[in-house]
Amino acid sequence: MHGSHVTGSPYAPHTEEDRSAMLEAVDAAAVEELFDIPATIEFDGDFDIDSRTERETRRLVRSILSRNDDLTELLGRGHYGYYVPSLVDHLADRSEFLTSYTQYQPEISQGFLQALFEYQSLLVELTGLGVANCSMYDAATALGEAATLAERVRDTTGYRVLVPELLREERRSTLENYVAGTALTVDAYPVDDGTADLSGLEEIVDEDVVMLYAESPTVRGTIEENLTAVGELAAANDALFTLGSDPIALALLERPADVGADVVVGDASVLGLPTSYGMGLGLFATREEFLRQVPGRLVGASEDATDRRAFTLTLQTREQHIRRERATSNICTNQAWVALRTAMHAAALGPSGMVDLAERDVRRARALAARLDDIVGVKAPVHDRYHLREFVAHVDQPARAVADDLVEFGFAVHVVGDHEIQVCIAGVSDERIDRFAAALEEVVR
Amino acid sequence: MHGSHVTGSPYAPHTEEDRSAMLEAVDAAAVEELFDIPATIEFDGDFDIDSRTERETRRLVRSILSRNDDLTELLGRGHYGYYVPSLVDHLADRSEFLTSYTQYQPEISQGFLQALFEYQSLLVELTGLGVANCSMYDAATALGEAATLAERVRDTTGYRVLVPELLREERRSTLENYVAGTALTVDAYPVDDGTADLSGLEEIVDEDVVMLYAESPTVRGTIEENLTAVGELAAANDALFTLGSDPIALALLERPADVGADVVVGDASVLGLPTSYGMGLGLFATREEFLRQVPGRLVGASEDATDRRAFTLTLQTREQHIRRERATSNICTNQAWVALRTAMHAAALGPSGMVDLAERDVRRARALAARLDDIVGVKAPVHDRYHLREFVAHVDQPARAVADDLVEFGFAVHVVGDHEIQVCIAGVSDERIDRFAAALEEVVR
Amino acid sequence: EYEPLLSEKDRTRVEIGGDDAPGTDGGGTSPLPDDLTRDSLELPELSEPELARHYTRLSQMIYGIDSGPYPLGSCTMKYNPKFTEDVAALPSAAVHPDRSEGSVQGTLELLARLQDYLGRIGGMDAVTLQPPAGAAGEFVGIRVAAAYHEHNGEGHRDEVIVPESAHGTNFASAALGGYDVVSLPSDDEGRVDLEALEAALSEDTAALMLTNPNTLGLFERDIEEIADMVHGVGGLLYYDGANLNALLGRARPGDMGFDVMHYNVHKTFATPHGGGGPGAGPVGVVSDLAPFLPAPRIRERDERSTTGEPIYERFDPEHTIGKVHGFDGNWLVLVKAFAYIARLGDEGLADASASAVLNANYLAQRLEYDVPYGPFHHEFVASAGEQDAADVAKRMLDYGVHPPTTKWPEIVPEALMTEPTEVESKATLDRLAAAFNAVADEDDDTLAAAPERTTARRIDQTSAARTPRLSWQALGDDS
Amino acid sequence: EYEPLLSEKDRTRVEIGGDDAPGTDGGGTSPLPDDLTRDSLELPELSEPELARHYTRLSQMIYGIDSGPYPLGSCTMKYNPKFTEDVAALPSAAVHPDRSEGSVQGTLELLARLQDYLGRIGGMDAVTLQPPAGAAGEFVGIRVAAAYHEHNGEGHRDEVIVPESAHGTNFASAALGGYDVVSLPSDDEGRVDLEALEAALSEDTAALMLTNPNTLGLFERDIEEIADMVHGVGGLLYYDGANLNALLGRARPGDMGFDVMHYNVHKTFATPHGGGGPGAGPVGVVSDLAPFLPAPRIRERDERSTTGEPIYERFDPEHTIGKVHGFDGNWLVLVKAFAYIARLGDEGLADASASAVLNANYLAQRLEYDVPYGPFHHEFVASAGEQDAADVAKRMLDYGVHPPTTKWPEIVPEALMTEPTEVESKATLDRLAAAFNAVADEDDDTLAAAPERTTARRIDQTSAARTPRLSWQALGDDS
Repeated sequence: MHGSHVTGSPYAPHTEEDRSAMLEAVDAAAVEELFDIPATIEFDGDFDIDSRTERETRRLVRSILSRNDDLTELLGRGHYGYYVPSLVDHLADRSEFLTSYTQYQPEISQGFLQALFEYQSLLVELTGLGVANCSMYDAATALGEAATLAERVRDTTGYRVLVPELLREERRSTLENYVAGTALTVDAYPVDDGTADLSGLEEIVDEDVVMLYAESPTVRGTIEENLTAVGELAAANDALFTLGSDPIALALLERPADVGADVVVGDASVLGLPTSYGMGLGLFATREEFLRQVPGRLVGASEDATDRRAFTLTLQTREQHIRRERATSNICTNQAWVALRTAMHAAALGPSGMVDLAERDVRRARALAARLDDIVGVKAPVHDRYHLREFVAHVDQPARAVADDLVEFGFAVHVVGDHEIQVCIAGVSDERIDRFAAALEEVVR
Repeated sequence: MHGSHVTGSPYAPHTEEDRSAMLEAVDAAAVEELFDIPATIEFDGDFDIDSRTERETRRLVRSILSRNDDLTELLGRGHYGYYVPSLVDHLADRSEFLTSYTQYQPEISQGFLQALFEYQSLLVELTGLGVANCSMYDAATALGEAATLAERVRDTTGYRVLVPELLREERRSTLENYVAGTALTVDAYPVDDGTADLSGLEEIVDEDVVMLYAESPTVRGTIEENLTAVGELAAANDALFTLGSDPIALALLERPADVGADVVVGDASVLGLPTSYGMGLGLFATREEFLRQVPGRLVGASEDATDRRAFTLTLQTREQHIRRERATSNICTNQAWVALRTAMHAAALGPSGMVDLAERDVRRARALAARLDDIVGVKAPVHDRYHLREFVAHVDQPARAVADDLVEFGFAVHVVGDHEIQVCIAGVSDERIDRFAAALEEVVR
Repeated sequence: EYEPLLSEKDRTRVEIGGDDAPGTDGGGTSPLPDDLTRDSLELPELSEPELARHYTRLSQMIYGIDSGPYPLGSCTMKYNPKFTEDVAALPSAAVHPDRSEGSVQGTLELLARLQDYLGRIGGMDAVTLQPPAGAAGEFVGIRVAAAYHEHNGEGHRDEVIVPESAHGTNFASAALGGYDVVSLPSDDEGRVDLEALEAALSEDTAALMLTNPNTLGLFERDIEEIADMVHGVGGLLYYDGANLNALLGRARPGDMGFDVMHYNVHKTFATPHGGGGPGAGPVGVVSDLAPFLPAPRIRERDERSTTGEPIYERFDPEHTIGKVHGFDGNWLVLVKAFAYIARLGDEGLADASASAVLNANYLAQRLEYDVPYGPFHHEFVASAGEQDAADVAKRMLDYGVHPPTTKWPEIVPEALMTEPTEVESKATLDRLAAAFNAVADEDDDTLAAAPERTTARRIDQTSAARTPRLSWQALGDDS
Repeated sequence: EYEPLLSEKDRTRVEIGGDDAPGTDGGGTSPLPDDLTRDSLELPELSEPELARHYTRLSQMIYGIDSGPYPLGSCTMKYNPKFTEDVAALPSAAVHPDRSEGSVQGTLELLARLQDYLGRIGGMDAVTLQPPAGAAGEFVGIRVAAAYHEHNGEGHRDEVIVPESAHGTNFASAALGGYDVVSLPSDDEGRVDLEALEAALSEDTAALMLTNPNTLGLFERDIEEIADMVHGVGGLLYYDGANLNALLGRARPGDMGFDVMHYNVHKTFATPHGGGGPGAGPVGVVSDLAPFLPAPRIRERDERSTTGEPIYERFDPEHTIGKVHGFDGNWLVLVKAFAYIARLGDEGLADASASAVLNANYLAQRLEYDVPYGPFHHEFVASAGEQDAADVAKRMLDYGVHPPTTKWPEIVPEALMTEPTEVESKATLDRLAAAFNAVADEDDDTLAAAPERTTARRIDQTSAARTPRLSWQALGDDS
């Protein structure tokens, strides 16, 4: 560049002239003088990272990511690729939303606070529970937080957390890390044909259980039919009943409050985010009685000095920046912007769109399963249950080989057993589903 | 949808309830009653256009446009594909800029007016002329407007508009349409080795000439070396000297005011727009003495009721909505948003970036020409002139066949003669240029 | 809050040529001889964060369609669907106009389909997409009419008739085309005065330009008779598409007897106005006029590709008037218009008009201001009566809404020309009506002092025009 | 202006199941039996234009980084380069985490490269990208330390030492990991008190968590001795990366003796804060700790593809602690961080730190408030003295700038913890200093009444907490 602008970081604006004036003001001949680092640990090497123009950088990332195959994903198991209306991108990307900090100065953050308040309200309607926080990281960490909540709020002592034996391994592992520093242990209860085995569960539940966890839909896509019974078992043993779900499922399935759920966790970003390599949004809602023990941030309504309604982060004394080691969680940075997107997507759908989406999922999954079941060498669904948006199919051939062959046809599916694949229709167009069915028929021929 | 929302246009918000209330208020049983159309001409057919979801529509457009080949374009001749910084997209797409109307209510349009004022100022600096309007459609229509301006402002009578014989055919045709309703005629003056043939020009200039037009760079990419002489010829015959150029060229080449230009036209969107199938931004600047005859909108500074500086559209009595058939132009909707983008791009580059870009263009074009000249069967550049960003190359083989073969290698070039191709390096990375040179060598082998 | 000009934040002078000019090749000098280059360039040199804040701040001082209602009569300020920006931003849309046909089949197909859509919507036989704006479309229509008459040995026709209440561009476009403009008064009901038309028509008539519904929102009920009269003297009937949003799916200009029309895609088809542009003004014509349309147009070839796909090609109409734009018009705008039409389809387009007409009628009924004439369609013109319409507009700004178009058409005293469009909800219309009515009750002093709550207060137009300051260079150092 | 809640604009109740529920298959009933579905769902049902206006209006009531300076100490509110949004929005970035390795080589390569970049920048031997935030990174560090000690038969270590001035998350993360937190006082110069450290260290010490420069902006000059002391008792040294922006290219935690660290990519590497998140908190460790990192990590395989490209694979570290996120963390944030680092490179990163430190020193020098301690690097803590720091912050809002972090660290009375970052120009720093100084001259009443010029005036925190109203359902009908 010819001008007086000093390059280096393209985002640091100093001109030579400014820099000189500033150095003079701080009485330094060079910026180096301002660093108070012992010579013995000064870094005199370099990172060997090239500086690039914006365009070169974009080209680099595009070039790297172009190595991802362009596949139609029939993948689910906790992460979904629903179509997100363009509105969401355009509005959520407004830099006031995207670049602002946590709302510690509510007077200049009313817009974000209101959006988060609306997000909390959405979850209150969906769950029927009185309190929802304004985000955790994802479903797995929200489950971990639920367990520590259970430990804090349960009246009697106890140490067992019961989870279904069919559970994403990653989710269980995260939960185990969350309870590693507590007295809690994680045990599995049996599953029968894809949903809770009630009698098996009954056998292992006792008063040492502090939390009982169930999911609907389950990791295998089935709708849990025994939620009320599970909830009653939990209540009978003074254990918290934590339900794992998501906003689309909750728009259609039994309302958690009606089945006795004490806590609802899950991934709320099924609305709001496209497929994002697992990036999510931890949904966390619970009964009002546990309010003071809730992890994460809460937005509340209040009044300003002119008595107008205004919003603010509230009950912050639960949080780490105030309560430190006695906080209800260590969470600070959360997923606020994803919560904004989820609220926007839900608003764009409206209640009719949300219910319609969930109902179409059920119908489309059912239709695909029936169609695959007609293929020789395929049985679908494996579980004789209702399914929300995905199901497991048996294939006579080795599932891994079937999945690999499907990649050649441009489709990705889960392998969930030696002869089991799992297929999800969420966000996949009817035309692609047709082509998938044809491809599978070809592959297993 | 289940809810009360009435679909139809997805962008019309009425609920059934609202619609009923509104119909009742206007005393109509149905919307149809409000239409006052004679039955004889009522349309009772349909357009046979399907309604689609947003996602389906996006898929449709993507599917159609996917039929465009993915080529590296070494194309120029008035439309360029410079890299536009991401900043421009993100800021210009803010809906306040994108969706607002012409600034007829300046009190709530200060932001756009200031941006256009800054655009005008950019052009004033680049041209050295006192007045720039805040946009015409494109270079060709701006040229047409220059001709009608010349007719209006010239002291004596006359009818001839002189343009170089080497000129984009489309530009000349547009000019001819603009003068079709006037007494003006368009004649060509000769060109010698890619730039104005001064002696040839001298021979045909007379006092019937009202406007003399030259371009730099020319359509063949050469830098016009005789601008001062052309300007003097125009002045000697009391003709307006109109120069065609663009902001990147103007950042480096002779300042129009210094060569006697009375008007500068061209495509300003070489900054601000990526390749857009010819969509442009008509640059129009002229001397202050012609201010009251300028076509198009002008933003001026003024004061508001509290004496603070404020901006407003001004001198509107020149325009069609006031002056009707005596307006200086029929233009109403212009290219304001593109002007905003151009101003943003120029600001992102800064003067050092603009000069640097132009200088690198000159060097990169020169280097490529030299490299092509080394290929057996290729001579480049054809013209023994300085070039800004593109040049004509002679190929021994038929140019059309060479160009077609280059498409197979992923490159698009112009065919400008039986054995001439034209090649432009604007916006093309060094690595692609390398590959192009190799491809051409392969093709002409 | 005041936002400084870029030039008030920084001005950096870059010297060019000679030893002072560093270059990227390390030579330290300009690549061109000094006599071909300028001496220096002086402009602001600012960092990306500084520019992001500058333009963010500027955007905050603009009222856009996402800010609230925008009921500018004849401007059809609709909501601009966000997704249309996404399709226009597709990398595959970024192609050069000089590409060979074979390598831009996608672009040609989209253009051909849009030509076809527009033809069906307007009842026209052939469409050009080249005109970059409505006025440019008018000019094309005028040029096509001229070429048509010329071709038929009727080059002597030198008059174009335009109703007094027409858009200013009609007059200016006809004049630019070299025609004498004959102004046509309205009748007592606000429509074309047939007797006056009879008087104006002659063998010199090249065309009559009309918009329908007209700028009062009134449908020209006598349109068939008008068409007969114009055609009777050998003239052509031109349709100004500014008000097409009133008729989608209910009536088509082609069926009314119009020979040529333009479409304002930035009005009817919801492409953003961009603070004044870009728009697009495609022109449709009946088959007799098709040979005169600008070149090139797009058509599907008879044969298909080896893979069975249609093939599109450019072609020059037989008696084309040539070009009216250096390339092929405002492509990115056309992509958005195509996407909008493909999204709505028959059902959505018809509903758009129905809702637009309902909204206008509902709003008119809610106003305390007198609304003469009627029944109207998508827009109406209220009268501010004793108040100054321009002042009314300024005062409405204080109520947080955008005012209507004012003082035009002049047939209504102190006109408030109002077009809410279909995108406004009943709640918004009620809020808008409340703003109108609040202003209607206010005194002249209050109106004259308005606006009070805007970024800038009332701006001195006289000073701006008397002492033009059109660039930061013109402001001088003390500004 | 007040923006209603969505629920105040509309509430629509949708009934589910039975005959009232139309379905897309025309059956007219829900696809599930009634006992598996809820009865109804009641939420706002609004059109796209209404929503666009709602969220546009909400956005206008937020101060973002493009609004002006944002000098929150320890939060590193940098400008977020726009282009990083574009790369994160690439369709090729939208892949599912359960894809087979072979089909997501692009994603794996980007992650592997970012692991490598971060390792070099921090002087660490191995990096995990899984933690979705800084606190999550701390928790991973604590869990890794625990696993390491356990593996070495030192599972009895049950204390983590944290300086009093540390971020609250340090305490909470250690506690979540099951550790007793030992709080460490500062010495008179604001740094770690070596004697107190000596006293705190024991065979029960699992780790000492430090940030360096510390929250006062002071470099812990004795860091080598501190490292020796901690290592001497068998403890590990943890680096809180919140203040890494002070050191880029000048010093590396790994070279100072730290064993494990987290990076706040939403601070140091300019990814947007998003109103509270998402961020990402990658963790780097020295080689001894690498076997304990979360699973999976990414590595390049020895062999290359048939076309000569590197091949990447996932692998589980030998003694992995398992997962701390359901998938692989905040991918989209990681893409932006990668793009930022690749854009700046060595030169840009070093300049970012240099400019950040220069800016902090310049701003501190301009303030009338007392700035104790020093010399500081990227941030400083001024004291509001007799004024209430929280009130100072509220009043600064009236000057159109964002205030600093207040009342923390407590070592400085009425702390104003200020970090301007490198993105602010001298002109902006001068404006910010002017705001500080104007407030410094104002009386307590003025401060207590502030803010006056903001969207909302001072908000009653007590009322919010005493009567929690956390949803529109809780507001009741009269709100």
